[in-house]
Amino acid sequence: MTVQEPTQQQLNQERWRDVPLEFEAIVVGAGPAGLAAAYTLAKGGVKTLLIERGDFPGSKNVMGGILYSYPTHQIIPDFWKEAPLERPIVEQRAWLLAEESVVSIGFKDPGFYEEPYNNFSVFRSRFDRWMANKVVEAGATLITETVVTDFLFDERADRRRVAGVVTNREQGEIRAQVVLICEGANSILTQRLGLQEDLSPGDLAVGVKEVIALPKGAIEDRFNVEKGQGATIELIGESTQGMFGMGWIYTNKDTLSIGVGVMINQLSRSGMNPNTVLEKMKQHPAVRPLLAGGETKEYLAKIIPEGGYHQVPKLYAHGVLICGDAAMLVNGVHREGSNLAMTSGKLAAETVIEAKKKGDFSSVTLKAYHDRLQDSFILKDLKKYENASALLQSNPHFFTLYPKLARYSARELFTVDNVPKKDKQKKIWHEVTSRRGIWNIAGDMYRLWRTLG
Amino acid sequence: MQTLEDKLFLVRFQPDDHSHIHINNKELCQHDCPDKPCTYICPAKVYEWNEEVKAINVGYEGCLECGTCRYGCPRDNIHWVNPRGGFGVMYKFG
Amino acid sequence: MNIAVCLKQVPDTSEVRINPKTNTLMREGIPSIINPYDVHALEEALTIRDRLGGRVTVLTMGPPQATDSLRKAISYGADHAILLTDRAFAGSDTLATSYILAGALGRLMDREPLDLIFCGKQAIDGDTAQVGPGIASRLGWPLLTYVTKIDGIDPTNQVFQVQRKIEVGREVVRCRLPALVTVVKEINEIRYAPLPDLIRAAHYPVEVWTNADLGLDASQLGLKGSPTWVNKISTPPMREKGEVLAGSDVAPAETARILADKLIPHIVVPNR
Amino acid sequence: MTAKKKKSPKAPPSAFTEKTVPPITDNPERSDTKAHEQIPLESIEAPKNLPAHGIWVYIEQLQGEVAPVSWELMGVGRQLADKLNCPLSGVLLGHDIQPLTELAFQYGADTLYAIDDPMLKPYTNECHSIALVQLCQAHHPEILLIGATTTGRDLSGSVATALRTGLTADCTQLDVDVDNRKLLQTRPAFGGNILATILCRDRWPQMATVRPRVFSKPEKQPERSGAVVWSDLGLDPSKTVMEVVERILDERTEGYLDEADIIVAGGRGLGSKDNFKLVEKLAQAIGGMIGASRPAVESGWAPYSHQVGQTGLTVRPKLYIAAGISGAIQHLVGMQNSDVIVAINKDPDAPIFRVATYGIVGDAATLLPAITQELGARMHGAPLGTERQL
Repeated sequence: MTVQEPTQQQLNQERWRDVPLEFEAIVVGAGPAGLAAAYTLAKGGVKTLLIERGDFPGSKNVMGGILYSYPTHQIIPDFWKEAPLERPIVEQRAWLLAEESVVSIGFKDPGFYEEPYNNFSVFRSRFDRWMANKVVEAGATLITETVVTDFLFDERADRRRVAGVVTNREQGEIRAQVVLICEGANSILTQRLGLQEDLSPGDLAVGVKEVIALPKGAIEDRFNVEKGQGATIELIGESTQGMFGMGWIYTNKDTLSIGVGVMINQLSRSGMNPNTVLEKMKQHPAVRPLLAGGETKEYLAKIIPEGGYHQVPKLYAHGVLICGDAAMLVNGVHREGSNLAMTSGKLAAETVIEAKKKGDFSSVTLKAYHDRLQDSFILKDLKKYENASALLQSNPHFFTLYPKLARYSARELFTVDNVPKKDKQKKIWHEVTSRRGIWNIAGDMYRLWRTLG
Repeated sequence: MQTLEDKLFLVRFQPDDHSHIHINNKELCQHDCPDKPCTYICPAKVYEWNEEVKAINVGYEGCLECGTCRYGCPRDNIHWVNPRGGFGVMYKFG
Repeated sequence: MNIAVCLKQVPDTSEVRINPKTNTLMREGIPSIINPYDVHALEEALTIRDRLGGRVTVLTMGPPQATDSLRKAISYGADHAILLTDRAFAGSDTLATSYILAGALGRLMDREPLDLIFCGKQAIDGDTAQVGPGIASRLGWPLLTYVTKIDGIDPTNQVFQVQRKIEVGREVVRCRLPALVTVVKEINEIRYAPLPDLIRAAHYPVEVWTNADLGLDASQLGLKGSPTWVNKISTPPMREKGEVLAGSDVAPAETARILADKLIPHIVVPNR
Repeated sequence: MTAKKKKSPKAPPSAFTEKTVPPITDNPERSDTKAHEQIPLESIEAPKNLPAHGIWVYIEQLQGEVAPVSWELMGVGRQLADKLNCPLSGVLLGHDIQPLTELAFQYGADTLYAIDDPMLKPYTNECHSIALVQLCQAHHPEILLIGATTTGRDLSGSVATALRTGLTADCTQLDVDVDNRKLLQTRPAFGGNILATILCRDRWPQMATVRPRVFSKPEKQPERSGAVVWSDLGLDPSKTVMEVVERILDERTEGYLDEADIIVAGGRGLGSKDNFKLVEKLAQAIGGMIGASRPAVESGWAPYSHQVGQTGLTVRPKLYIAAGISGAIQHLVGMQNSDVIVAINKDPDAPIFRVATYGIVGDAATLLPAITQELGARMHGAPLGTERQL
């Protein structure tokens, strides 16, 4: 070459002259928690960087498929007017599956088809992409395809403060006053900070899901809903092959989301693949007709933190806050997760906004996040069900015997065979108590009531 | 019944040219792990026991990035990190 | 060296699959990406800039959503990005597209001289490989297609040398600057951009040009300016269900004979 | 950002060499001329309103060898010409091309338009596009067919733009609508998943490029002959801006896997590196290239540049032979669009059989030598309708 070459560094310096490499807040992960946090921060005037590892926000995100209206509305008012949603849910059913039968209870209210709605079926990939645009419009900086691998620390004499993040790219260090970890259930960074102890396979469930295409009309006919309305079914019992867990079927516009989640430790013992569990559920006589003729569009998997209240990590430290699945904020009993994630993101952001006012991002100030969670439904609910997981895990008959008994009882009651109803009740009672002693049942019910009631 | 292969065919992957999953100690798999749960608990069956070489084959290209293996390996023998930014699974629906 | 790179935002056709069960086209959620060959064109332009200085400007013609691809190009390290968008451009075939891009490049050259224009060898959605040659023809620039390597550039004497792929191997060509180059994937490996370029891209204000800025002849734009049009769309015949050939490794010679009967019609000597 | 992920294996480093480029040799005055002032294509008026007539086939030649696709086009051109009741002509550009002229007639041309000029000796886009544009302007062909080789694609884009006419690339079917004399050009689109039939309106010539081996080569008719219409190029050699320095011919096995016509691929089912050599032997015997599944590459049986699949290359050959490959999804997505797939595997339930045109359940290591022998003998024993060109 005959010309004077400017060094690449000089060229880069020139190009990067106005690029900010320091932010007030960094949010790691553009899932429900991170998006809610970044949105609230940006709206609150905090200079925010949101870092997502996928190609676009949503590309790595998986959930069963229900978005709760109220907490979302709290963050983005009237979101339903423009967000990509599937169907507003007007009916929720619970199915207790035994081998070939189903005992069903449900609640349907057309009032849920009106603003402000109760909940919607959604696809995370589409919803999160939309919400990320909102976050950017609100003023946050979003970068994708970048993995946060570590933290920057400020070491002072008396304390160690998180002072930014390290990414897997060249020149990949960015500084910030505070980092919000919204990395999801694979809580690698949370563990790196020592805030979460190593989790056991009894604290986590693996969920697998399929998206199955069906014509709109077929969905409405099969689920007995009006045009545009949606229904959900939660399935317990045989749906998980007797393991601790739950299945679900949600109606989308022209697809169904069908999935099943089981505890990893139980799955390990069963020797089964999660897809096998799902396939068996799909073959159940009560489920199969709902899916008939459908075409699978996608297969997904995610782990669900089921550790509950006891496994919630330390939620804050100097310069850092943990939200959403990374903080184990999942209500396993009510199948709620994304709403806890969003609300925790919002509360974390509000804490940061206050900390910014004070100019103090130490754990003393950030502890307010923990207090907010404690005062909110999030930790109250988790506390309420703190023993549910342990109870259900240590009593497998909730998933094996009771569905069978329910089936037996219902079958007896509904079979018209000229046996007097009183005799039937006696027969049922006899069968039930012979399978599990009366005192055991009473004990189960009492504990269940204490735990869930 | 729909096979897992059929389903994985529907998923969009952008695999990196190197694996984000590593088995720490092959000896452990061979000698101290009779059940090898990774070979069945993984929703994408990324892990496969290779009897010829007495080691687990890791088909990282089909990893759904759920993390079940991280917690399900009884010997804590799987080193799993997030794939490089922009690589790995890309869900269409989510 | 000032370099322009023409990009196209395309659906990722590698994600289009035929569902093996239903034999239907799966198009859901197919993302838009930068045409993969164009990313290599960009990479080559960036490499030259990093070595010789200058600016890399990326251009694309497309709907406003194509801004995503331009921003992505910025995140790789491009200096400047221009979106060519106008309702009048919609429906352009390769002839009209090369007219618009050449017009835009001409306008860019009013602002800064260009030494090289890079394009991918073809776009994966259309596979026509016509727009690059078309632009060169319209600008009256020399054209080098299927370039696999840039051997060297002499900016002082305005000469450069490349290797290009031809049917029987490759050829080494020396050419005057300015010139238009289309590249194949083998030419380079795409960089994993440094973080500051990603942050820069996040807020980068893409420049938008409409036909009001370009002042092109309306009769040569869009459907009006496109001599080719699609008369009919059909689906190719489905792959026939496989045939399991009789015989096995018990009688290898016999199996080989049966297979050879089937295959001989398909085996041809390479066409040069 | 998909592009960066599907990167080509073992690509050379991006940076070009430091060596100074020598000046273009035979042309000392060139340094103060601007390239874009040199090429007169832009000044050419498209022959819009002139009566266009006849079908032309561009006869691509390199060092006296004609690309077989040119004769294939002569075959389909004949059919179209008969339908339209018009002459079929060849176009031949080059230097010392006289010996090739009679071949054009023997393969079906009624007329041959030719330019013989030293400046056309090595193909350059610059001179050949000017030459072809000049001929089109002088004689107004109605249809111009060009082989979709790298050269044909390089040339056709320049010529079509200069003539302001439409061009359809990579056609797989050609027909004509006799009533309005339109060329019906059918080509795959959207990654080969649909077929589009494209027409060109109000511009001539109607230009199409056609992939090699889509049409069969016509029988040579030694008795046929016709008239050659010679023209002059009339270009000033001092005004060219491009020069071919060197042409390096490749061995076929060192080509581009993703553009190979025949691929023989091996997988872990072969059992050993020695058995993988059987794949190489078959590839050699039938003029194919070697492919490999990821496990085979990881076992060190084949280099990464031969890996087919999600983490390797996506290929689309005419024939793909998968030996000892079970067909994990990562592999299938890389080769499922091959025209003909042969699968050889011990496991009758292997997923590879789902995409296979022909499946053989058996041990690849046992079967490959027999197949190599059989195919090798048949291919080299009898001509296959195409001469070997190299």
